[in-house]
This record gives sequence, structure tokens and C-alpha cells, in this order.
Amino acid sequence: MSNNPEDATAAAVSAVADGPESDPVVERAELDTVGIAKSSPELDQPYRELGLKDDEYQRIREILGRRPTDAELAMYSVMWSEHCSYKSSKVHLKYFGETTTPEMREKMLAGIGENAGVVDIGDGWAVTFKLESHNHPSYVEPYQGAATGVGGIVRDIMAMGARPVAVADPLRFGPADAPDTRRVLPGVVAGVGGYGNCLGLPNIGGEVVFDESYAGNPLVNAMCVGVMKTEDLHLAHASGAGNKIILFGARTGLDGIGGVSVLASETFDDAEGGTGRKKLPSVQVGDPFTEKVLIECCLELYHSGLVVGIQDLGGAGLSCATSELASAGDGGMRVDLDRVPLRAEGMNPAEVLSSESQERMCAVVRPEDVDAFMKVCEKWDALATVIGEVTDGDNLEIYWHDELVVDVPPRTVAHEGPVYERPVQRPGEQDLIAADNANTLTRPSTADELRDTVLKMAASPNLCSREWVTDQYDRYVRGNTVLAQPSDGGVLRIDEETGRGVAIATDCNARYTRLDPYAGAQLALAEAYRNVATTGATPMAVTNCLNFGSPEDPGVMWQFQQAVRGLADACVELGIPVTGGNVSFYNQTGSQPILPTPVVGVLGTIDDVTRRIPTGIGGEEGETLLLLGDTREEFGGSEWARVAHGHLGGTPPKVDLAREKLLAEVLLAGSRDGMISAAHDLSEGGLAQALVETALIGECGARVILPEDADPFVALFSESAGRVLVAVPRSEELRFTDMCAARELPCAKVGVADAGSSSLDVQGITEIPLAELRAAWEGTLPALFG
Amino acid sequence: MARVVVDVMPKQEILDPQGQAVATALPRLGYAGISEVRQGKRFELEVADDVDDATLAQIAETLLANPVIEEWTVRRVEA
Amino acid sequence: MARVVVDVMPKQEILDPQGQAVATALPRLGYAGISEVRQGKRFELEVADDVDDATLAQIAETLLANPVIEEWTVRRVEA
Amino acid sequence: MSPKIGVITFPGTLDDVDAQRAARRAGAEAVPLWHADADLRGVDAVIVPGGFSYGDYLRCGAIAKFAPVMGEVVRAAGQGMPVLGICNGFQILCEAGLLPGALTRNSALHFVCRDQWLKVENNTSAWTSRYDQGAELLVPLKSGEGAYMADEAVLDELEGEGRVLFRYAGDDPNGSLRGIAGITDARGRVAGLMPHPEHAIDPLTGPTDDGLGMFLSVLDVLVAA
Ligand SMILES: Nc1ncnc2c1ncn2[C@@H]1O[C@H](COP(=O)(O)OP(=O)(O)O)[C@@H](O)[C@H]1O
Ligand SMILES: [Mg+2]
Repeated sequence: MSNNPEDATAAAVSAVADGPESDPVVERAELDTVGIAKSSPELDQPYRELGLKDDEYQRIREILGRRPTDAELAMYSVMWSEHCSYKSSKVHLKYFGETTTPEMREKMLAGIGENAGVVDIGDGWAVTFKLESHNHPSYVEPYQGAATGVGGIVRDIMAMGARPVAVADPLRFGPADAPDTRRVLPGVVAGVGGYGNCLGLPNIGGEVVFDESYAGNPLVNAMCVGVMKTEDLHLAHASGAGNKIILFGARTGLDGIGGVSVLASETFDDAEGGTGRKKLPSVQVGDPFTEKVLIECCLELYHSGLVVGIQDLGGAGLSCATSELASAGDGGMRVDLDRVPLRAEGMNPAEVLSSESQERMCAVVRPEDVDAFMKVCEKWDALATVIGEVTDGDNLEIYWHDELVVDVPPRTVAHEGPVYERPVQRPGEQDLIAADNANTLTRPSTADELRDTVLKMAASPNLCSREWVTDQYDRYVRGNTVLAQPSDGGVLRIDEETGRGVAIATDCNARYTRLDPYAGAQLALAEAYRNVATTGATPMAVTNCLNFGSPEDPGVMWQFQQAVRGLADACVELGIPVTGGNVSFYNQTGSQPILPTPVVGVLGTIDDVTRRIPTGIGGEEGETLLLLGDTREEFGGSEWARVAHGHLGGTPPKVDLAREKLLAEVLLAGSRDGMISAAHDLSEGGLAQALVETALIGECGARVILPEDADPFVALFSESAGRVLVAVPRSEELRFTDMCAARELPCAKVGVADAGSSSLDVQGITEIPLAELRAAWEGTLPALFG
Repeated sequence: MARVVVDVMPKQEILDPQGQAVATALPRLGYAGISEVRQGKRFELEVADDVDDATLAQIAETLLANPVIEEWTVRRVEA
Repeated sequence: MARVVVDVMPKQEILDPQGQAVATALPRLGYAGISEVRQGKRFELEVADDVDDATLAQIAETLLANPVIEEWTVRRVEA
Repeated sequence: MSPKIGVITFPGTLDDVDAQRAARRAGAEAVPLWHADADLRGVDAVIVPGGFSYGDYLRCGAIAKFAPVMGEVVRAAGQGMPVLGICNGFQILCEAGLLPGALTRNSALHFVCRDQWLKVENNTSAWTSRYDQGAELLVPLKSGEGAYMADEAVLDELEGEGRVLFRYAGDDPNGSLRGIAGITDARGRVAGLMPHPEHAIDPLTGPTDDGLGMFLSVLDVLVAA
């Protein structure tokens, strides 16, 4: 289950905000047991406060043949929440599975339905990776929200049996100069760094995007990559009657159970005079040190063969872990909940089940291995407790001091939640937006205007250097980082002997998705795919984090449906499968949804990391700069339209997936044969921005000659997809251009790297000193955030 | 001029990994009898006499403490 | 059981960038009249009654504070 | 037989694998040492690597200095065994009293990870003999509490005795007094620095291989012994 209780948290926080905050909430005097539930069928239960609809509550009663106990109600309500049950997205997500062909599945060892997807990268190595969101908590408490977001996705990766080896963090914020962004961004960045650095996970990628629509709703997505030997793959299931259930890691406290605290409230119980606690804020504090120890502890447990099944605890805590483990196994499960080590006093079973305390894992262990298991935990100072065992029954039975408080068929909690066919409606305004053509906006025409535009674009918040952010992240730890920021993709060495490695990239231009969610999602995939290919790696598999507004808005649901279809169809064309992902709904401020933001992560493999392609030019003496791909007049959703005109309209750049595939093949072949000394993909800001970056990163000047027949503005700023700027040593130029010609990939010479020069010279238009470009590019974020 | 002390402590129900690290270290170092440790911040401010209590409270609430996870107290002390 | 508070402050001659950051932020936020800020740590310990003052001092001196850069005080307070 | 360099792992240590790799790359046998064992396993030198021992919650290195293995390190250092503390390891050596001074919060209050130029100030220590005096090295710096602090008397003594090993060149990254990046004890055997030479042993995974010199230097000492 997920560690990112977006909806649960959102509900809980608003419960706190809206509720009578100052009223002390009285604890229930007596324990609600299955026996009591049977004998008091008419008791009024606060299911609506817990987010359940009338018919959902009725279904629970039907399943159980009685009213649920407090503890059962707590379990069902969290597990049937949007975040845990995917009730609005399920019918659409199915499409990923339906479109995945056997060829695409070939290298996939685990896919949708597991904690994270796993792919076989050869030589006995498997790689697991996944993206998740922690959006709402990061708005409430930026540092801790982001930190626990990283912690959560890392535990998902651990639960597959892998060693986490890298993280990436696609982030989105409101306008860069908005006061609230000054509150949220530094906290989020410090939180991502604070947690990831302390875990010893190099941060090798991510995004920082600013847009008005994220002002009250920042997106904090986090990706983790893990590595294992194929035989170490662990799947979450509890089989084998008699096997023990062991909870290990941190103690369980009152974290993130604001919503569930109504179960101890006077609205539910009119017993008077109790000294209960207030509804609690759902802010969880992360403890990366405990998680780091947990990682090492888990790996030692795996390598010693002491684990039958394993599950991380995240969103919905023990409710999720126990019901998912039990329903994936072949029997039932008995849990003695009072054995759970607690951090707070007087917690009731519903609270223990719902707590979202961080840094906990749950393992299934053979009875004869329990002692050895405990020894390993002791070595790492990890608290471990046997809390139950697998039974040969069918139900999940949970006891509290020998009283039965939960007795449910686990599948009904974990997998058989409600499924909604939400109304889907293409908004009428889509046509108006499409008709608002960006190609007719007033353009810079004189040389001076073009020069100013280059500088202004380079300094704009979405294109400027991310160093202020990435300098707070450790990218070196463990000594296997071959490429990280500011490279198009992160590249990590997996095997020191053979040099085998992986590459990752995450992308999404949500402006494109707003104009056309189907094409926009495809462009997000195309860009992540291209970024991976630009490092010299071969794209292999896809994960995603689908960030959208409210599913109850038919227009949003249409965006969602279109994005899923676009992404899935593009995956088929590119021949790489979606192995997992995450959906985050309700990202909106009032009735205003965020731009539809399907963040796509692509994983690639590289057989020898020493041939990775760097981004900066100047690495070799005398390089020719070649532009691969076609440039069309495409400004819909472009960064130029935003920076120059604050405009969002028209249609996004054309999608050509066959071209993307060809590009990737040519980059791979060129890298294998040592023909490419640098490469940088073209995206936001077009050729101008790619040139600025490749020159500044390589600390090397360049002379640029735009094609004679081209409109310089279009050549410099169009955002046509499927393009990469490559630098080839002069000695390889002919061989490389011949290869492009043979494969029918458009390839145009656009200039040369000039080690002797310290400027970017766009001939016949303008010459800008690198120092001036650097001041523009690097100055923006420090000026805004200190 | 007065000296003002602002104490900022993690809320009771909020996890305090820092305090916990100290609490687990103590028995290892041979110190028994310390059952709980919480770690917070202490600020010492030199304040002009015309700065009133309401202002100090506002500074504590909005700048020195993060009220989502911390609570604070302000007091004037002898310099 | 007694509650013990240990305050740990950076020595006067040691640079305190955290305190300084607060001090420079205050006027920007419109608060005048605060001439100096220093930021340290506050520990709250729940201590068994048989733990004597010498032991507490030792804990403060060797673990909670780094005497190279910090000074500390220990006091028992009402719980 | 190649000399043995021990690399300590505390709970929360991160750069132990890197330090071991660097020791091996220089030609030594890398021997893992465990914080809870008061046993140096017959090693000839010790590296206390970087990371966040015990989460660095209280103060960097404050809890690690009490680990059983550190008692042995202090004893061995007293007998002249070369010891190197990198980043968190430097903080631990200062906390343990093997090196003077303390490391405090970066002046900009951020964690900073960047490729940093260093100037070699002393090439006579056990860990720096392979470098030219005054050479400039480019190695990663990655720390949140890297500002070196000591009182004036200690600073003057360090300078006077030539015990400053490295100084930051170019922009000041963290507010260290007198730009000090690394120091040594009076005998030139125990050394500590905030930047990470173990992350600069191969241009594939680091900015340069400038850091390898530190490990080669100590190997010279060990082989000669
Ligand atoms: N957008 C998506 N695309 C594909 N698979 C998804 C998507 N969202 C969720 N999934 C898959 O659905 C399953 C359940 O999701 P979630 O509850 O987040 O997983 P987990 O239990 O690992 O946290 C996971 O296997 C996840 O990979
Ligand atoms: Mg999971």
C-alpha cells in the first residue's frame, strides 16, 4: 500500500480545520468488539466523518453481516479512500494492463499490483522503481511533508527486496516570486535533501516547475530506484499457516490519524467525563536515521533468507499492511494488536490500526527463523515485535487484549473496495483554448530583441539553473553516480565489475497536457524517453504519477482518461511497459484544478557506463554541433509564449513516436561507436536554451549558424518535439551524418564548439558572452530564495 | 533593553527523533534513570523596552516556531 | 521523577549563523527593536529522583553540549 | 601482503563503501570495522567515513564518539596509527578530542553539495605526502555543518605548526574560520577534512581523481613502516 495518504490526510486536515477544533474529544469508555457489534446493530456510526458514503457503509454491513466495529470501520474507511482504493481511477488504469503486449512484458518481473515494478536488466540484476506523490502534506508542512514523501517511496522499494540506490524528485510550485512559494519551496527542498541525504541515496534527477495553478497545491512527487539480484525479489504475501508476523522499525504513535480520532469522539459516544485528546493534525515527522538503519537491517534479513513476505507501512498503516499481506497470502491472519509498541499513551485499536507513523515494516517469518530475525534487528537497534501469525482460516482476525475487534475477509478491505465510473465530459472550453493560436503572438524580430529574448528566457524561473536546489542534494554518495544534475537523465553504475548501469528521467510539460491531455501525456513520455536515450542508455520501462484535480469534476476526469489513454498508447508504440505508478486526485484550490500533470518516469539500461554521454560541449577538441530532428513552427504551450506573453493556448507540438524511437537508436549507435561527445535534448525553450545550457555546462564557447532558409526566431525558440543537439568530434562528423542519412533521421549542422571563445555567437544575429549568460541563468533562484 | 527567552519544543504528540537519539544513547553511556528526552530550541533575544508582549508572541508564533509541530513560550528574564 | 531542563547556547565569541539569520529576518518582517538573537538548544529530561546533580552536569558537559563551542546550564523544574 | 586500512561503520554511516573502494583503489586491503566492536582487527590505519552517524541529531559526531570502536581508535592514534576522518568522520574526531576545534552549521544554513577547489597547505603529513605543496585539488564537498570553528589561540597554533592541511580556494563554501578545510594532529598522523577525497578517485564517478593522493600517501607510510 501506499505511503502517501494524500486523500486520507486531506480529509483529516480539513476535518481539523473545519471541525470544532477546541472541543476536547472524549475517549470511548468501552472497547467496541465484534461481540458488541453483533449485539448492537443499530448503533449510530460516524462513517460520513470518516469519508465513507452511505452506500459504501451499507456494503460493509453486507460483507460482515453486521455493523462494523470501530476498528473495522477505521480500516475500511482508510482502505476504501480514493488514495488507497483507486476507486475513481481503477476503471481507467485497467487500460495500461490491457494494452501491454507479451513482448513488452518480457523483461518485467513484477508489474502493476505490486509495491513497485521490477525489470530484468541482465547479468542477473533486477531494477525496481516507482514514483509517488506527497502533495498535500507538503503544502501543510513543507519540510516534513517532503521528507516523509521520500521516506515512503523508499520503503516501497525496500519492500520489493531491493537496495534503494537513488532518488529523484519532480517538484511543482506556484509562481516563483509568490510569497507562499518562498515558504513552500525552501522547506520542500530542505526536506527532500534532509531525508534523502541522511539515507545515503544519491539524488540523480527531478524537476522544478513553476506555474500559477500550483499556488495552493504544490506537487511533491518522489521517485526511488532499487537494485537486487533477480533471485532476491520479494513479493508482499503472507503464506504458510503458523508463520509469524513481525512488525519492526519505529514505534507507533498518533501520526496522521486526525480523521480516525472521531472514533474516540463524543460525536460517536456520549459517554461523558472522559479525558480524550483533541483531533490531531496529520503531520508526520520523518526520522531518516531510523529508516537508514531499517534499510540495512532489511537487506541483512533478505540475504540471510529470513523473510517469507514483506510489506512497508505507509498510508493506512497497519490496516493496509495486514489486510494486503493477508489477502495476497493463502490463509488468514491473527494479529494481537496490543503487542504493537506504542509511542503515545491510551491509543485505541482503531488508532493503532490507522496510525501512519513512519519508518515501519511488517514481515512474515517462519517460526524457526524468528530468533535469527530478532538477532539481526538487535544488531541494527531496530525494535521488532511478533504481533501475530498466519492462520489456516480465511479471515483477518485482530485482537486487543484477547478481545476480538476485527474479523474480516481481508480481500474485502484491500482489494474489493468500491469502483466508480465517474462522469467524463470534455469541457467546451477546450476548443476555445485550441483556437487561441500561439503562433500569432507578437515575436521578437530585430537582432537586439532576439538577444534579449535569449537572456530573458535563460533567466526565467522554468529555464534557469536548478543548482540552488540540487546543490542541497548529495549526488555522490555510494560512488556510483555517473551522471546527475544538470544532465538530461541520471545515470547510475549498478555493477562495478561490468560497468552495467541504469538511467532515469522524469518529465511532464503540463501546459501541453492542458492543451491536449492525450498528446500531452505522450509528449511527457516522449521527453522522458528521449532524456534517457540522450545519456546513451536504452529506455526499458515506465512509471508514472498522475496528478490531477477532483475526480468529481467530469472535465478533470476527461483529462485523466485522455492522459491514461495517451500514455498507454504511446507505450505500445515505443514498446516499453508501464510497470506501476500512483494517482493523486483532488489537487485543486477551490474549484480550480491544477494543470493536468501526469509525471512520467522512464528507466533505461546502459551496458557500459563509461560510454555515458555528457551534456556540456568542449570535452573533445573540435566538435561539430548537429541538430537531429525537424523544427516546425510550434509555440502552443511553449515557454516563450508564457515568458513573453503569459499565454497558454493553441495546440502542443506534434507527437511523432516513430521519430523518438529512431532518435534513441541513433543516439545508442553513435554512443556505442564513440561518435558522440556530448548531447542535450531540446525541450522547453527550444534550441536557444539547449545551446545556452550545453555551452555553460561545458564551459565552452560556440559559433552557431542557423539554417539559411529558417526564420531565426522559429529556429531558436520553437519547441518541436523529437529533437536532440549532439556534439560530434570533427573526425567522426562524416561517419555520423552518413549514419543519420542512411536511417533517414534529419540532421543539420548548426555550428561548432569553440574552446578558444568565451561567448555564444549566433552568427549574423548576436554574440553573448558566456559570463553574461551565466549571470542570467544562475542568478534567478538564489535571488529569489537566498 | 531586556533579554527575552523563547523556548520552542516539539509538541508532545509529534515524533522527536532528536530527543529519542539522546534518550537511547544515555543508557549505552552508562546513565540510568532518564526516561524521556525531548529536544527543542532556545532563542535569546536582546529586545528594546518598547517591544510589547503581543509583538513577541507574534514573532515566536510566525518566525521562531513552526506551530504545526512545535509549541513555544516567551518570557522576559534578567539580562 | 523530576523534570530537568538543560539549556545549551553557543558561546558568545562563536559565530551563530542561525541566530544571525533570525536577527536579519526580523526587520525585513517589520519588527524593529531586536538587536541580537542567539539560537541554542533546550533539552527536557524526565529524570528519576536518584540521579544527582553531578551526574546531570556530566551528561550536559560530555554529551548534550560541546564545550569547545557551547555553554550549558542545568536546572530542575516543576513537571 | 598489502597494508590493511580499516573503515568504521556506525549506524547512519553512508560513505563507508566509498572509503573502502578508495582504499582498495590505492592498493590497500579494506577492512570493515563495526562501531560496537572494541576491535580494530589488526589494521594498519583507520578511516572514519562520512554520513550521519546516529542521525547527527544531537550534534554531528556527538554520539558516535562514545562507540566502543572509538576507544580503540583513540588508543591506536596515541601510538601513532594513521587515522583519517572525512566529513562526519572529521566531526567525530573533533568530538572525540583527537583533533582540536569543532564543525558548526554552514553560514548559509543550507546543506551544500558541490565540487570544491582545495589548496594543499601541508604535504608532509601521513595523508598528504603525495601532493605538491600549494597544489589545487577539485573534490566534492557535501555537508550541512562544515564550518570549522576554534578559538584564536588554537587557530594560531594550527597555523604556526603547519597543521592546516587544506584550505578552501575560491568562494567560501561554509564560513570556516581562516578557510580551513582540513587539519592534522601535532604528529601529522591523525587528519580530518570536510571535503570528500574518496568521491574523487575516478573521473567517471567524481569530478576528478585528485582525492586518490590521500590514500596513496598513507599507503607509502604503511609500506615504508
Ligand atoms: N497511474 C498508475 N499507473 C499504473 N499503475 C498504477 C498507477 N497508479 C497506481 N498504480 C499501481 O497500482 C498499485 C497500487 O497502488 P498503490 O496503492 O500506490 O501501491 P503501493 O501499495 O505499492 O503503494 C501499484 O502497483 C501501483 O503501481
Ligand atoms: Mg507499497
